[in-house]
Amino acid sequence: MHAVIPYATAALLFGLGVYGVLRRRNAILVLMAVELMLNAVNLVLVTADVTVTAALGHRGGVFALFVIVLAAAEVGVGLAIVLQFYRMRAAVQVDEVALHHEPEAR
Amino acid sequence: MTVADALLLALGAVAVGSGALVVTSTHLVRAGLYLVVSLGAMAGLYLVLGAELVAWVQVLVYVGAVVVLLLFAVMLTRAPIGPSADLDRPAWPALVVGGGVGLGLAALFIDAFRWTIVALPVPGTTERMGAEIFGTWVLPFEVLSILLLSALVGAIVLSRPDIGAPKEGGA
Amino acid sequence: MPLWLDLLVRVVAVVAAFLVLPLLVGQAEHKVMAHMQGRLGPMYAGAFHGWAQLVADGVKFVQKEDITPRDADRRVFQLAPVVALFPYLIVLLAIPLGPGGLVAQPLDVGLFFVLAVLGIGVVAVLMSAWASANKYSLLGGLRGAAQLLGYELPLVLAAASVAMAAGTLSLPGIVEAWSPWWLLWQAPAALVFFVSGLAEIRRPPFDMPIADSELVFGYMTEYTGLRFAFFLLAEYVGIIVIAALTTVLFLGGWHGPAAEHLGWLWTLLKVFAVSFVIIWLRVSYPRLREDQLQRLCWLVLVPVALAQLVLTAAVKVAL
Amino acid sequence: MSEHGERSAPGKGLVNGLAVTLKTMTRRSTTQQYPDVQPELPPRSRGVIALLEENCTVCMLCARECPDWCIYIDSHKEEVVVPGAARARQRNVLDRFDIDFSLCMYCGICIEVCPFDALHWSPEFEYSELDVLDLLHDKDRLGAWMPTVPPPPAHDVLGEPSKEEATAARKAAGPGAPTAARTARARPETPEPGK
Repeated sequence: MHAVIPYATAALLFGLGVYGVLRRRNAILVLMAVELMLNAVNLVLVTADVTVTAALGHRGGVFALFVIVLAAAEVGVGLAIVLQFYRMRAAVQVDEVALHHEPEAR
Repeated sequence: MTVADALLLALGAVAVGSGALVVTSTHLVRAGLYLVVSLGAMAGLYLVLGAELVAWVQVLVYVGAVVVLLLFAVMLTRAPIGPSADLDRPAWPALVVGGGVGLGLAALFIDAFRWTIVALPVPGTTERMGAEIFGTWVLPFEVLSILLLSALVGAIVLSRPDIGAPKEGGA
Repeated sequence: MPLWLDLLVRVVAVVAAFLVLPLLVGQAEHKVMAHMQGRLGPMYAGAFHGWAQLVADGVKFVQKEDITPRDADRRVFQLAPVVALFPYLIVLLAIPLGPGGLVAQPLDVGLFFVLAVLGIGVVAVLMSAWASANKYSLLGGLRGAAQLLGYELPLVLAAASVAMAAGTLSLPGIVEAWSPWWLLWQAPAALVFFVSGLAEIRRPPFDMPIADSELVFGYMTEYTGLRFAFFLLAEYVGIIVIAALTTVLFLGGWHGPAAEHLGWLWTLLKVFAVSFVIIWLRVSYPRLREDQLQRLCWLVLVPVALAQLVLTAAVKVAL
Repeated sequence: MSEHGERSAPGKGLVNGLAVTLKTMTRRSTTQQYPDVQPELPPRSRGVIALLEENCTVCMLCARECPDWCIYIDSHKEEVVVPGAARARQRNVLDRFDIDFSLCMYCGICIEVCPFDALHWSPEFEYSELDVLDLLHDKDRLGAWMPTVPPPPAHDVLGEPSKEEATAARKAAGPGAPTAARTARARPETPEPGK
């Protein structure tokens, strides 16, 4: 097996994730792009499990599991925030979030 | 070029291709569905790489729960059928940064590994991983469960309808 | 036996089971439901007591026009029934039929695999719901997704209990480790698993997502012909899968007199018995309201499953 | 399962529900296999209305009483010369007697009011048509139903006798006889002063 294939895949996916985070305005789409990045990292971890076993033991898979769990938690909280924001402002565009105090937007 | 290589290439292509569609599609829900495909292909990659447990956890948590939550949220907010015009910001900065990061990392990895050929692990990594989690990593595991619990509580608190609702509308 | 022949036999066996068992269950449902309501059910198709009714239904579905609504997202709409059907087909691979490796694909993490793949079904629900461009579909789909996500938790917890008791995630391994007194010990888990399994396949009384008196037919409203038949088939394969999983996890799979030779028969018998109970419940109980449905999940099933986990752990440590 | 209300044993209702369906399953089903097996209809089933043309005197009572006016009658008068009589007698001859079964609501009033028993209930019910106009049965078709009319069921032994019977009995007994109800049939349980 050529180790470079999964690594390159992971790198490209990470790049796509970065692109998505910067490009998208819709908060949920931003979250999706974040998921892509997290998965790219997972792929690196799992591949490292196979390719650099000597240095790593079998910790890559364990870390990947942890990352998945963290991602689940992140999505749960993130979506709760997005939905709450949508309920307040009826919008999910990240660049419309007013960071300064707004006197009653509605 | 072995069978494993071919599988990795094919699945990687699927993952990257649908990943690209996730970040470029103008259809909100379709972006989520492409994410399913991408994550599924990645589960396939994990399987080829011998990490069964991670693969099935990926399917269970990501495809079964995370993406569903995302789709759910998309449908609860605003999901027209057909393309939406206002999804994207100007592409240039994102393209430069994203492309730079992706290609740069890829170049780094390719340079590091070249044509190294690695033997695939024997099946049955699940047992090793279990031993690993409940041996060396048991404390982080417990901390993680507490984190999950707090995330759960946080999500519930955040999505309580009586917080932040307009005063006159009630809950 | 050469590898490819072995593989072919296994695949053919699974596909055959996939095609035949749902028909049997469907026909049984027709007749059992009819007799429980004081009717006769289908009597004409085929010579004897309407045995060919489902074949006739299949022919009818094939002949019907395949309609895609104009405003629908065509590709997603057309893909959804396949996505609904696919996980169940995959799951059948891992279900052991008898002792001595009578299983299409023995897996170390079989239980995990089964639960993971079953979770994919919810994507199909959301796909069909959204792509139909119909508000009833969307409502039904959102209900369905909420229900599936909610009930997956007690399902997994109950399965975790029995996996803990057996000390393995492999399905044949669980059956090996099973002994009759587990019927008592794991009874709450069995109940929780069965009930949340029912909810997972959206059978009455948990058919809120397709509540026909308020949502037309939920996320299946816009489907016709073969695609609709796929959804129906998915439901019946779902019955088989849930019944088989309940059998394997809690009812001891192939255990029974002369298990060495007749193991597969015991498994099938138990699967059909559980399927009968599923049909029976459909006839007996009214549909749960959405809030009752969620309350049952979070306030009854999840706590019971957690308590069962504690009990299992306690017994396991005590032994 | 989550809400038992104030019932005594939790889950009792659930078990009862299961018991009901299971019990029903073991019983014979009530479905009749109609086209294969003809149903056993009770006497006086209201299937179709049959006409005994000879009895009809064109009195028009049925047509007038019909709530939705679905009986159409045409007739003409004919002179019948009776030998020996002073003059020819007039007689109504039926030209047309139609019942429109697309309007009929099977109330049976026409049959009740017919003074000469020209109309009868027949239990035949298989006369659906592809065209609603064909549901207008003329007098031949109505007459054709006549052989399907079953004989009237026997009187209830304990029931009150019909008016005709009672009158006939009173006449036979002569004046001063007890009331009709007592004489028509023997009633063992009531003491009968007349005998």
